[in-house]
Order: sequence, then C-alpha cells, then structure tokens
Amino acid sequence: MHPWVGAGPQDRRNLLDELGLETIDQLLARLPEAVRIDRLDLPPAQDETALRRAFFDIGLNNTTAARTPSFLGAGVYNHIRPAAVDAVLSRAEFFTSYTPYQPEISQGTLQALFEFQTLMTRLTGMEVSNASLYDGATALVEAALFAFRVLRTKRSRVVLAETVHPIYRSVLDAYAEPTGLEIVTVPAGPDGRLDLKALEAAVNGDTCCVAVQSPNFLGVVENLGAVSHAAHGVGALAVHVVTEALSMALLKAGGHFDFDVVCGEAQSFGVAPGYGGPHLGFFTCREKTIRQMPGRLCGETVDSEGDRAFCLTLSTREQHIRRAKATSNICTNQGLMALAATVWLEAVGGAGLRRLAQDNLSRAHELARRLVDENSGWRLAFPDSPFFNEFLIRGPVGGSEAARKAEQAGVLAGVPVIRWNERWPDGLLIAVTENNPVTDFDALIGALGSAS
Amino acid sequence: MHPWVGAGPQDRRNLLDELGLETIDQLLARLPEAVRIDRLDLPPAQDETALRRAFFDIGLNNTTAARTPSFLGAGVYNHIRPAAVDAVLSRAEFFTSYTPYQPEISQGTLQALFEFQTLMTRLTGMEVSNASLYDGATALVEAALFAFRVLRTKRSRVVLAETVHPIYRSVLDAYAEPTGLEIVTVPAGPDGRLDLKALEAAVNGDTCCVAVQSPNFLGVVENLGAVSHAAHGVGALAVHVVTEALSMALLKAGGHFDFDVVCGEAQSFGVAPGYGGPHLGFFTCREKTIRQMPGRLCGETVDSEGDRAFCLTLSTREQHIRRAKATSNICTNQGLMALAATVWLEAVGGAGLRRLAQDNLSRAHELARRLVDENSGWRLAFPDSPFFNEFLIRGPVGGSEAARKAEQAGVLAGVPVIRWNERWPDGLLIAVTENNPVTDFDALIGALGSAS
Amino acid sequence: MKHRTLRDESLFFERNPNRRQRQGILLPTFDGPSVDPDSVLPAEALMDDQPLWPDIGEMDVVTHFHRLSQLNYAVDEGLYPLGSCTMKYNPRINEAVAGLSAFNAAHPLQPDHQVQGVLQVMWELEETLKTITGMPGITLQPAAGAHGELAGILMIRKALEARGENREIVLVPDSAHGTNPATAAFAGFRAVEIPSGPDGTVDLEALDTAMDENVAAVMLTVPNTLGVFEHRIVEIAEMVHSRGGFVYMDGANLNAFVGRALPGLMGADAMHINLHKTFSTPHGGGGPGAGPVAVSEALLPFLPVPRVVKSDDGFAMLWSDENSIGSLRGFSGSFLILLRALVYMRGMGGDGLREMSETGVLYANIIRKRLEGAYHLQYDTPTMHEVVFDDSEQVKHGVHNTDIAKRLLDYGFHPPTMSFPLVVHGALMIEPTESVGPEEIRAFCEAMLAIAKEAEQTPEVVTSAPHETPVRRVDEVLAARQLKVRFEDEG
Amino acid sequence: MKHRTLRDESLFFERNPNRRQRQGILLPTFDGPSVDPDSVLPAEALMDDQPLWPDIGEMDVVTHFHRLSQLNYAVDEGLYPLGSCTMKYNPRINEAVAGLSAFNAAHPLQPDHQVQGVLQVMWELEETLKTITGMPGITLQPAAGAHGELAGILMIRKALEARGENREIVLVPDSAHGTNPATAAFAGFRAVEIPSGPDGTVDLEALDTAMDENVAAVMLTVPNTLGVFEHRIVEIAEMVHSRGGFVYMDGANLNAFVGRALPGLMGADAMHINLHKTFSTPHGGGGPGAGPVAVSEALLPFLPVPRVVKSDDGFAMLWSDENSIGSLRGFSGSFLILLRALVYMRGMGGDGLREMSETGVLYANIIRKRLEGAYHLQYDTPTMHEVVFDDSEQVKHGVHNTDIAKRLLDYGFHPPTMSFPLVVHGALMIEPTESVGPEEIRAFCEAMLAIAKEAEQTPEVVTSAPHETPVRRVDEVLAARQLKVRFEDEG
Ligand SMILES: Cc1ncc(COP(=O)(O)O)c(C=O)c1O
Ligand SMILES: Cc1ncc(COP(=O)(O)O)c(C=O)c1O
Repeated sequence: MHPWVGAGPQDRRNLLDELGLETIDQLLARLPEAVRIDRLDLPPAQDETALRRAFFDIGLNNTTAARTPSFLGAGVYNHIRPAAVDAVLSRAEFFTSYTPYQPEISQGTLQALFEFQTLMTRLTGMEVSNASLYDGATALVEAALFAFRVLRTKRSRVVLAETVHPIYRSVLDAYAEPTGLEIVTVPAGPDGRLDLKALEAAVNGDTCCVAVQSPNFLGVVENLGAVSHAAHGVGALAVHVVTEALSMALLKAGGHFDFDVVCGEAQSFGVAPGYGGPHLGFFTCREKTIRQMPGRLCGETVDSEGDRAFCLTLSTREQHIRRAKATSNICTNQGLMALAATVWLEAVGGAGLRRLAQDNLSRAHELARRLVDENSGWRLAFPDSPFFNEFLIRGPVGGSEAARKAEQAGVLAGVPVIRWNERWPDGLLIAVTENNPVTDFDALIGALGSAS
Repeated sequence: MHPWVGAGPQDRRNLLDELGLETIDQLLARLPEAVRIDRLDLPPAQDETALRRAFFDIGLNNTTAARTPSFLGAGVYNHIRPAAVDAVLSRAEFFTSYTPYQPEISQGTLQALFEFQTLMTRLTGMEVSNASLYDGATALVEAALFAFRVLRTKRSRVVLAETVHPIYRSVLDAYAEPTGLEIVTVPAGPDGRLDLKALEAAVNGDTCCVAVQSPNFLGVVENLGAVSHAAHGVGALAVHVVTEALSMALLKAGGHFDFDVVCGEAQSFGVAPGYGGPHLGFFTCREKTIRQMPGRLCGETVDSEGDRAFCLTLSTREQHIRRAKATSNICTNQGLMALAATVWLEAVGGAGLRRLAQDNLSRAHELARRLVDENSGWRLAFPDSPFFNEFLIRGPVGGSEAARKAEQAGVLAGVPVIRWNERWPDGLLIAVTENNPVTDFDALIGALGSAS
Repeated sequence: MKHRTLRDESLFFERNPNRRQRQGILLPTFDGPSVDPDSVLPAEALMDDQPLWPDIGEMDVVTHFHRLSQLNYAVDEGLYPLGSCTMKYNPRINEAVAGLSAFNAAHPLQPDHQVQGVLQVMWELEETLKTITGMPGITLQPAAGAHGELAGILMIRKALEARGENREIVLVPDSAHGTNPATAAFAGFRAVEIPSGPDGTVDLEALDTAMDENVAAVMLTVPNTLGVFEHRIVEIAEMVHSRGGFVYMDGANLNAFVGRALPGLMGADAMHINLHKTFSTPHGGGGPGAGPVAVSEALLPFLPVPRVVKSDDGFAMLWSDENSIGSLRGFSGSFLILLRALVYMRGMGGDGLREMSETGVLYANIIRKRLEGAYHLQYDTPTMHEVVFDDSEQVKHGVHNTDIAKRLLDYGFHPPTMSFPLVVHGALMIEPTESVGPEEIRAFCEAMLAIAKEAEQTPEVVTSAPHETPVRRVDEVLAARQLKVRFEDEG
Repeated sequence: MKHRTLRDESLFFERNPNRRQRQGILLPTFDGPSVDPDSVLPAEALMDDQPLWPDIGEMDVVTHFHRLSQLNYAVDEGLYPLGSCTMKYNPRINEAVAGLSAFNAAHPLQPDHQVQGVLQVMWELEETLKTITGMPGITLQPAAGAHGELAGILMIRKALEARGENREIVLVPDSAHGTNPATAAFAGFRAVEIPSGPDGTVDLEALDTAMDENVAAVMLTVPNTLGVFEHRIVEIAEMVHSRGGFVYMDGANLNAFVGRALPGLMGADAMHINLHKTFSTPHGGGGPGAGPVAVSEALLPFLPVPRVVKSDDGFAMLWSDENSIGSLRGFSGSFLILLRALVYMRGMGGDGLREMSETGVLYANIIRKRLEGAYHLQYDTPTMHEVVFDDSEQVKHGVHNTDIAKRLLDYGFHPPTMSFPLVVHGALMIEPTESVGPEEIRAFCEAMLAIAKEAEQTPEVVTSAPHETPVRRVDEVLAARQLKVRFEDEG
C-alpha cells in the first residue's frame, strides 16, 4: 500500500474482518455498475527522487524574476519575501489546519486574522476588514455586489474607471450579466488619469457604485477625493481598488477620502507571484455596512472564564448559515495568504513599511529619470502625472517588440499594455521594487537602448 | 539598530537610564584600554535579497551530485533525504533548542534520542548506544580510548586494519601521540581484505583493541568473526567501524560477532553530504562497559507522578560533572543529526530499510557487471571479494585521470584512491545508491569508456 | 493526556506599545538619490509620516507567531475528522516542489515561451483530471470549490442562453452544502430545495415533480453529505437531461471513489474538484484552495479563459475564446496549488489514488461500526467516506453535539463537523483522515466512546468542556453582539 | 498562563506493534535485475530478513515528531536565558542559504576546482574571524567548542615539542567550564586548578605561584563564567608568556565583546569560537556546533589540515603540512554550520555584530539590577553578558536553585543554567538572548521576582514545581540507578 495511505494490506484485511467483509468491493456495492471502473490509466507512483528531478527539469523551462532582472508588475509585484515569513508559514500548525471553526484550538489562526484585519483597516483608513477574498479581481466584483446590496434599491449601474486593471474589468464583465449589473466605463484623459468630466456625466441615479483604481493600471495616482465626491453626489458608493498594496503606506487610500469600500490585491505583502496565484484579495468597508460584507470575519470576545479570545463572527452573512441568502458564496478563502501578509507587515514594521514605500518611490523615479535622460527615444507616456513605483514608457518601437528585444539582452523589461486597449499608448509598463538594484536599471537601460 | 538585536536605540537609552548610565561604554569600563577597539573593519550588513543573490552566485561555483550523476562515496553517501525528514528538522522546537538539561520541557528531544539509541542498538546488534559523537573518525578515536579505559591496564597498542578509511586512520594518528596510544597497521591482502595472518602476528598482550572496518574502505566485506576472535584471543577489545551505515541492514554488524564496540558514521541516514559536515558519529557498546562510554546518554525514568519520562543520564561520565576525569571532553554533540537519522530510519521503516539495502546491493552489482562487460579495459580490483554498494575498479588509465575525463563527460565518476596509499591499485572507488538511476550507469559507462 | 504551559500571547499591537524605534527586517538599501514624496506626489494624496503600527525585532516577530501557532490544532497533530472538509495529510514533497523559485517567481503576464514549465504543469494536471473524472474538459481557474460551482453554473447558464432558453431555477437537495444554494443565487438563479428520501438520497418523486422546463440545473453531491452514494445517479441524470436541464455535481466528495468510478459515467455536466480536499493541498487555516471544474462535451465551448492549449510549438495560454464565459478571477488559476496537486497525483500514481479512496471508505465504515451503539445514526444506508451520527442519545442527558465536540478537544482530537448536514438534527459528521494508521482510528473511537459514557454518567463534565484548551469555551454570541473586529489603541 | 492538552506520544516501537506491512516512504525503484544477497555475500555475514523495527505510514511519522516537538521549549518560544550556552536567535536566512543544494550536496572528496564556492565560503569565514579576533590564523575544522579546545591545546603541545620542551601541566581556574580540564586531560596534560579571587577573577598570586616551567598553558575564559571580565588579562598573558607558557582562551563568551575588544590584543595564543553561540547557528537540541580556533603567530605552523588556501588560480584545500598537528576529524569542518555563520556575519555587518554584543551586556546588567534585591549575588564585580546569582536567600525557606528552575517552567520560561560555575554554590547563571525586545526581559524578571516571593510565602508551590509541564519533575536519580537506555519489545 502507498506510504501516504495509513493502513497496510494486513491492516486492510483485519479491518475488513472486523466488518465481516471479504473485499473492499463489498463496501462499494452501492456504486452502480454503469459508473464503475477498476483502475485509473495513470503512470505508476513516482518516488521523491524522481519527483524532484522531474519538476526541477520542468522548472528549467521557466525564465523568472528569481534569476533575471525583471520590471514586470501590472498587479503582481516582486517584493521581498523574508525567510522568517516562510518559516512561519511552514509551521504545520498554520498551514495544515482548517478554517478555525473550533475557536478553542484555533486561537493562533484567529488572532492572526484579527491582526490582519487591524492591519488592513489601518492601511486603508477604513473601519472594518474581512479575513480575505480570492484575489483583487474578485474583490472588485464583490464590492460591486456589496454596493448593490447596501443601497437596497435596484440601482444596478457600476461606473468603472477605464484605468482599472483590464483583467479586473474583464472579470467584472463576466459576472455582470448573471448578477444583473450594468458596467459603464469612464475613459482616461491624455494624462493617464480618469477623466473627471466624463465621470460626472456617467454617474446617475441608477448608479450603485463608482470604482476607481489608484495608483491606476498605468501607474498614475488618481484624484480620489473627486471620485468619492462624484459618487456620493448621486448617492452611489465609492470603491477604491488597489493592486499595489504597498502604495497605501505613502498614498492615502480611499478611507481618507470618504470611500465606502477599499478593496483589492495584497499580493505585495509577502505572497509569491506564483504565475498568478494563490494571491490575496482584501475587502474593507465602513462599520455600518458590515452586515453586507462578503467573506469571513474574526471578532474579539471572551471565553467562559472571561479571558480574551477570538472567533469567527457574523457568520449569518455566510453561505453555511444563510445559504441562498448569503452575502457571497465564498467558503474556502485565502487564509494562509492573509497570514503571510500579517507576518510580512509586522516584520517589515510600521516605520519600515513607510521606508519601503519611500524606497520604491525613489527607485522608480530614479529609473524613470535615467530612462528619459540616458535613452534618447524613450520617454514617460504621462510625464506630468504623479506615480508611485510603476509607470508607462513609450519609445521608438512598440512595447511588445521592446520586451522581446530586452529579453534577448537578459531583462524582463515590463508589461506591454497594447494587448488590452488600443487607446493606450503602445508602451511598456515598468514596475520597480526594492528587489531591483541599480544593476537592474543599467541592464534595462542598456536593453531598451539597443531595442531602439 | 540591526533587526536581529531586540532593542532599538530608544530602548537602549531607556535601559541605560534605568542603570543610571550615560553610555554603553560605561558598562564596558572593565575592558583594559589596551585590548579595546571601536569598530570592526567588516563590510556593512547585507539585506536578505543581497545575501540570497550573493550565496546563490557563490554556489554556482560548485558542481555537485544534486545536478550531476555522481558515484562519490568513500565514507559520504548520496542517499535519499525525504522532504518529511527536512520538515521535522525545521521544527523550531527541535532545531532551536539546547541540550535537554531540563527534561520537563525537553521530552521531545529526549524521546527522540531514546529512539535513536534503540535504533542504533538494533542495527549494530549491540546493547547500548550513546546519543552521538562528532563523526565517524572521532568515534574511532573514542573507541580506542574507550578500550584503553575498559581494560584498566596499561595496554596502549591499537591494531588497525589498513582497510579502515585512510582519513580515519590519519585522525587516529593525530590523537595517538598525546593520548599515548601506539598504532599498528595490519595490511590488506591482494583480495582487498584484511590479512588475517598478519593480524594474528600484530596482536599481543599489549593490545587494547583491534579495529576493523566492514565493508572496508575499498568496499570489501571483511571477515568480522575472525577479527573479534583474534582480538579476544589476546584479551583485547574488538572494534567494528562502519562508514556506510546502511550496510548494517543487510550485513551483520559487529554486535553479531561478539564485538565490544560498533561505531562509525551514520551520515547515510538522512544527513546531507555538506562537504563533510555536520555528520553523525555513533558509538555502541556492551551494557557492562556503559560507564566508560563517551558522550551523552538518554535514559528512561518516571516523573513525580510515576509516568514514563526520559532524561539524560550517567552524566557522571561527562565533563560538566567529572571534569578532568570525564570519559571524553565532548559537550555539544550532533543532536540534530541524531534526530535526522531517527526520523529517517523510522520513515524508511524496518522492512523498508532492508529493501533499500537490497536495492543498493542490486544496483551496485549490476553496475559492476556492466562496467566489466561493456567497458573492455575496466575491471574490478578485487573480483572475488564480496561487496555491498561500493567497489574499486581498475582500468587502462589511473583513477585520477579517469575521474578528470569523466568530469568532462558530465559525471562525478568516483574517488581515486591513489592519493592515500601507493600500495592500493590506482583505481576508482565507485559508490552506488538508490539515487543513481540506470541513466547514471549509462553516463558512467560512457564516460569511462571514452576515458580509456 | 499531557498538557503544557503556554505564555499568553499579546496582540502584535500591544508589543512595543510606545512605538520605540526598532527594526524587524533589514530592508534593501538603494544607492541612488532619495526622492522626496512631496516633490513628486500631490500633497493631498500623501499619508503623514506617523507609522501605522509598531516595529519589533525579527526574533520578536518569530516568537509571536511561534506562540500563536502553539494554540492551534493541525493535521500534523493527528486525525482531523471534519466531515465534508476532507482533512488529508499534506505530503512535504508538495511543499518542496512548490518552493522552487522557477515556479513561484513566475509572473502571470510573462509571454508563453518564458513559462513553458508552468504551462506544462497546468496541461498535465488537466489531462490527469480528465482521466480521473472521465470528462473531456477542465478549467483550472477557480480559486476554491465554491468558485468552481460558480464557474460550472455560469457555463450552464451560458449553454442555456446559447440554446435561447432562460431557465430560472436550480434545484438543490436539502442535504447540500451551503455553497450550492449560495452559488445558484450568486449566479442569478433561484435555488429551490428538494427533500431527501428516507435513505438520505434525493427523493426521486420530489425531483420528478420539481424538474420542469424552468429548471436550469440540479446540483448533486456524490456521495452526498451524509456519506451516502446517490445510487440512482444515472437515472437522475437521464431525467434531468431529458428535460433540458444540466447536472451540476459537487465534487467535494470525489475522494470517496477516485479510481473506482467516473463522474463522466454518472452523467455530470460540470463538477468542481477541491484540490485542497481530494488532492492533498494544505487547507492553510482557511485557504487557499483550488477548485478546477471538469465539464461534459456540452459545456466545452463555454470554459473560462485563460486556459492552456498545446500545439506543436509547445504550450500556450488562450486568453479569449468566442463562447467562453470569460474570466472569473485574475489570471489563470492558483498555480502553486495546482502544482502541489500534480506532485501529489504523480507521487501517488493511479493505484495509490485508488487505495487512498478505498481506505477512506474503510475507515469511515469502521468508525461507524464502532460508534454505532453509542451514537445514533439517522440514516443506516451504507456509508462511503464519511458517516453522520447525531446527538439524540446524548441530548437525553442534556448533552449536545457541541458539547461532545468541545469535550473531544480535551482528549486531544479535533472534533467532527457539527450541525451539518442540516437534514440531521444535532449532526456529528465524521470523515477520517486516510493517512493515519489504524491505531489512531482506534484512539479516536475510544475517545468518542468515553465521551458517550461521560454524557451518561457525568454530563456536566461534557457540557462544561473544554477544560484543557488554551482558552475555555468561547462566547460566540457575545462576539456577534458586541462586534469588535479590529484592535484599537488605548490612547 | 494558557495551557493545552497534548496527546501522550508512545514510542515509535510501540506503534504498529504487530509489525503489519506498511510503508513509510516510497523508495526509488531499480529497473535492473535484483541481486540475491545469498549469491554475492557470505552466508555468515547476512542478517536474517526479520525487520529490525516497525514500518508506519508517512503521516504517522510526521505526527509522531510533531507531537514530540510540542513537548519541547525552544528559542522561538522566547527568552532562553541559559548562562554560558548563549542561546541566540537563529535567523531564518541562514537556514535558507544552507538549504541550497549547491552547498549541501557537495562531497568532501571532490577536487578543488569543482567546489570553489565551498572553499570561498571557508576562506571568507576565516578572514572574517581574523578581523573579529585580531589573530593571524584560523582552523575551521573543530566540530564544537570542546573540540576546538583540543585543537588549541594540541597545537600548544606541538609548539612545545618543537621547542624541545615537555611541560606537563595546564592551569585551569576553578570557575572554568568542565570541558577545559577534560580537554587538558584528553590531550595528555595534568589539569591543575587555580582559585578565583574575591572579585571572581583569577587569583593573580596563586597564578604567579603555579605558573612554573612545567606549565604548558593557562586556560582562561574571557569574560569568565561569572560574566566578569579578566581585567588583568594583559598582565596575565605577559606573565605566562615570559615563563614559556601559552595562553589558551576559551572563547565561548566572545559574544560579550565582539567589536569592542580583540583577543589578539589580550595575548591569546589560541581561542576557540563557538559559532553556535556567538554566531547564531542553531543548537539543534544538543548540536551540531562548530568550534573554529584562532591562533597567534607562534602557533601558525601547527594548524590542523586540511585547510583552505588561496592562490591566483582560486582556492585550494591543503591536505598536509609539515608541522601540522594533523586532522582531528574527518574532512575539513562542519561546513554547513560554517556557511550559516558566514551568512549571519554578512547579514549583521561589523556594526550589527558590535550592537549585538553591547545589547547582551546591557540586558545582563538590567537583569542584575532588577533581581539584585531578591536573589543573592556572590560577586558584585561588574557584569558583562551574563550574571550569576545564587539561591542562598531562598534556601532559607527550603527552596533550592533547581526548584526555582522548575518553577520558571510553569511561568513559560526556560530556566537559567543551574549549579555552574562551581565556585558559586546553588548558582543561577543568567545570560539573556539579545534578540528579544525589552518587554521579554521585563516579563522574565517579573517571573523571577514572583518566584522569589513564592519562595518566601508558599515555598511548597516552588519545591513541588513544575506543575504545568508535559511531565512533572523527572526522577533523574532513578534513571541512573535503573539504567534503561533502549526500548525492548515485550515479547
Ligand atoms: C460538499 C461541499 N461542497 C462545496 C464546498 C465548498 O468548497 P470550498 O470551501 O473549496 O469553496 C465544500 C467545502 O467545505 C463542501 O464540503
Ligand atoms: C565556557 C564554555 N566553554 C566551553 C564550552 C564547550 O563548547 P561546546 O559545547 O561547543 O563543545 C562551553 C559550552 O557549553 C562553554 O560554555
């Protein structure tokens, strides 16, 4: 019997005897003949030596930021992941346990979630945070549905900035029809920022929310105050979507501009890029709307001796209690990623987080300056718009071609944005983090120079 | 202040205030001027990103069995190291704790040691085992000193088989003079086995022990019964040294031949080659001589409520109690490696261990057969002598040259033995483990063929 | 039983409460010029420079989480018999492979030729899942089971649309998991419950009545949440299909029959597969999971994008496809979870996977047999991989299922799932972890029997449990009444 | 204080006691022909095919050790104030680097050109240690501190031999660690004790008398085991040297002054450095460690082989050297420990290393200040990195240092070192872990003060401690009297 199966062949024999049976087949007698098979046509079990070799070899077919200078961002960032964070995550007490439904032997997970919620509210300037959602894109979807529920009217119009991550927008599109939402997209101006005039025109009495991303997909910092003003002007909710969560250490998030929801992706906080997942959706809102919030929530309480304790709470919002009337169908969430973010944020520290954001700002602006100064032909797509650690550049060739050439020079140069929107300049979106030393800058500048 | 220092600059200030001091220097006032410095001339601290890059790059300058077919053995073997073993060893409860002097909060380490001792006695066929020594070479030294103590006479002659690992022999040499031992080496016969006639001649009334390795350095299985007979014939102790501990699953160790000590190296049991350390010295002997045993020992006892418990015992043999009269000066030992071996041996299992040894035997004999059959020019140095998973081959060129050529063909072909002994055939010592798939065989045969 | 002192662990925010300057991680330093935020960012957008929380040293961070971890039970501690949740052993080799930077540093927007290894893994996983389900199409995108349900239901919706139909109802048995009706509602359908018959399976007559031309799909769990196999599944599927509906199969219980039966033969049109249940990826204290969906021929055109395709030049990501329902999340899936599952499947091989399922069923039946005298069994239909008892015997002594659960904690076991499925009042839903040896199953049964005895003889010991946990019984009602969901500094 | 139920964990040998066929690890399979042992090995050499112990599944192995681990205290749980042992935080980055197969798969008999990375690490570590000690030569070979002592004393022996001298005595202060006299004896010398003076340092007059032409070396610990700096170290070294002896310095306490003083300036001829103390490599529940030795000009010719040398072609291993004392172990050192230490040193930088030492001294002084009223301090000489109290105040109430230690366990702290150094009767030797925040130091002091109060008011609570540990007070006397050092099957 396979070592991952606890009982050997003699054990099986004994247990069958105890049941008064001859064969396992007798236990499976209820399976109709028509659906049965005897065995799977799969290769035999591979031992660990073989597995390690095989996957190491498969991995050789990937070129990644681990060994190649990379400026890829666009919603997934290559930030530090300290060894101490990995060490905590590899504690079996955390990674092999289930959702903490039994609080008495889950205080570790619960307290960590409570700390996660606190960290997220402080970062976003909001009052309450849930314990995670699948990812940033689904967090945006949940925000739109949340707005619909909160308003309790039949307002179904979601006004969406064009500068929201195009993948998030397409995800929202996929959910829109079945959930009965109507999506209206507001274009960006030539400065890469949401066109506020167009926004004023788009919102109306049928609008349930206005959603804006800042820094937006093009790296540009939006005018959040104006957006919430426009949304609230028509009685709609204002939703701030964040894809680079580190930005909130330096740039006020929606909570400071009277937004009703700040949500998005917190992969930046200690979660591996991992070709797109698992990542960490987050969702924060106002206390008064907490009962409409999707996802799990951890609360403080006491035990029977009056000592502080934590447990999941307000589960009457959730599918396992409320079934068809739940605020969302989410069950398994991204618990371990929320833990990763908690460890990461606490290890980086409050002052450290600000320093790190400041570091990213400095690097990105220095690289932008050098790209312009040293590479005749390459320039910022939005030279007058503020940015944090990501910016769009244009040059003598298109983004895709530049990226291809840079790859030959050993640099993952950035994300060509043309694939999503013909209206956007055909450039490269460049993200810079603390993991890009100056030698990466030199490599990029050299590569783009030769791609000119 | 550095993050590995718990107190920040303000904390330091506060604590100094509490002590009524102005500066740290005041705390260090007792340091004489003449010995002081202000700072170390070392590079500034490197962050983790920098460290990872730097050591990854340094590692690129190593070629190892991890990515290259390897037949290197000679006392250090490339056996499986299952992920589950690593996972256990990375539990902070094990790897960040001290020697279990406080048994009440060290039962985890203690019970594991008790299990280690049990496993080692079963493997060696001996009665008692200590909780580890530095490595196989020092275990041999300790065995000789142990024999000297056990006999309580002034017998100082250590009769050593020439086929004991040459590095072990040189280590014993280094200790011999200061400890007052006299080393007499008995040569091997042309079959690669200890010359029993010469042994008879070498032992005498001044002999405290006879030490033999089996399988010996050349891979050949020795006649253990004859050795213990010879030793006991003159009232000396018989010491069996083992460098490939896996062999004991298939080949009776000294315990089955009335030996007084079975000791050596257990790196094979889940410990990384690691360029030579940390490895795992082990030492087993008879119950009647336990008080002369070097190193720590874990024993079973009860707690104040009568429940089974474990603690370190017979510490009156050790330096911290007995000081100059201790059986050895060893203090820190190889605790975590003993744990690795325990996890490894239990995971591999009793029947599994036998299967694994059988597997090694099959592979080694098949490779030997193919080398001889397919590579005209290469042959076994000792064609009529029994071997387990390691054997010496001779060919048209010397071992060193063959290894050099094989390296160019991408194979770490084996250890050239000529460097230690001009008397031995100038060949290659080839070790085969379960981590050598048949493709490795093909590579070696190809490489040696072209080296002919 | 042993026990051990654990230090009270304050909240992170209570550490270094005076916010003294400390440092938790040595951050990379930038040699270039530092940019003043004021000079490049609008003043009104800037946070002030007050740290949002304290800084503590690296060791204090590590001890904080070490101590917190000590308060948790986990699969590595032993049997975790949560029904429906399928707590499997998480092989360490999965983690080792997922730790390779060649995989975890891959960026989802890299061009295909740079990530052929990633795509190969996804492709092979799809092929393996096709073999296991006997179904022709797979999407790896969903982030968990519930998300997979949504993907399946949306594909069904789209298929109906393509047929020009506008059906409004999804039928869901009363024993179904909460995500089933919640998903149906989320996808814009009305969830209508159908009752279970006396043997715990779907009441065929009720289904017959309910299954009309307004029904888009029936959602069935096989085996169902009572651990009972829907033995008339083929007839049911035929009935549903013949009336123009689709069969959604909740595959959370696939672990009961891997290698012994094929959902494809049962007539499933869509079925999610919880890789974090059947295929051993860790639960992570609540997630992440992955919920690939297998689909029938009929739903193939509607599979989400992006998805991996294979051609002569290697593998490629298909980012759009005419009839696809689109993308239900960012990027193409929780890749590092998918990777772990593939390592597991390869590590098990076909026979290993079958042996695992068989052992789950065997253990569940042994538990049933051993506890049957002491705990009441509402449905005595043959048990597959899990068995649902109830507390009716114990209620006579004032002991409820929650009390039994809490008392088990004192015995060092994680309790079964409580109060689900809803069709069993006071349910105790037991699903054994198949990777433990029979000794552990025995120990669990002994603990359960001891508690049954206590319930009779000293019920107050049970009702006041747990006694030996880091915190005593937690007041969940208070938590909901006096909501406190974040830490607030005193000052 | 919280506490938590832990399952009793049987011995591995008691699991699957009937030795039913199971499998713990899927072993690699060999496609070639299987060889019958009887056909290739002598019959009398063969084991019978009875397994030597049981086989259990992989999960059972993992749970076994998981549960065992729960019974241990560890640095990651908090302050570990073991005097002399120097329990430091073990940075996780060390482990990450040591996990690279480029290092851990290297074989010690590979030719130098294949392992230039390994040799570079060793070379750089030697250079760093030279800077830290101010001494011109290093051997990385010793496996631990005691092994380093032996290397040092053997070099001294050889140096004397080279001079044609045959000195027989090594002087060791009465406060020295047990390994010092044990090493001297091991190396064939007679260890002679010299008393401490009233301030805890070496009695200079006694030394003056003892230090004759038969004395090979004086072994000094700086600061000594009382945490007191030998402030006349330079004079002592001069005296010893002027009479033809050598100064061996026990560097186990080097962590008290890294970056603030140099042993090279103190006149040391040889000093071992416990990388597992001063340089953060984990203690591993008893080992492994590494004990490199720094030597003065006078001992350079005698350094052990093999050792790394640098040339224009890169690094090389020197396997023999005319005057070398030879090899004291297999191969060239515990390389993976050396590697961790270098990662730590680079991660700390020169300033970080100094700050760490300073903080250790600061914490020790704070602890001294806070506990001074409650516990008796035999030597009130200024404290460096550790402070030694004794139990004389508590003995008045029948409470001994062991009782205090055991009671601390109930408070969730590891106790200080007990009954060492021998010059203090009933010693409690406290050395703080420098990486904890001041809050942890405070909590420890509060626990110590609470126990001092208990000793006065409710001494029986202390003398019957521990109360909240996985096992209660362990009978160490019985263990030695009724020796049971391996498990024996019943049958
Ligand atoms: C029967 C059943 N269906 C669906 C789900 C939902 O799966 P997930 O938690 O992965 O979203 C679960 C999980 O508990 C389940 O047990
Ligand atoms: C002062 C002193 N010297 C020597 C040693 C011996 O070092 P090791 O345990 O590494 O052999 C120790 C270790 O406890 C010590 O504290």
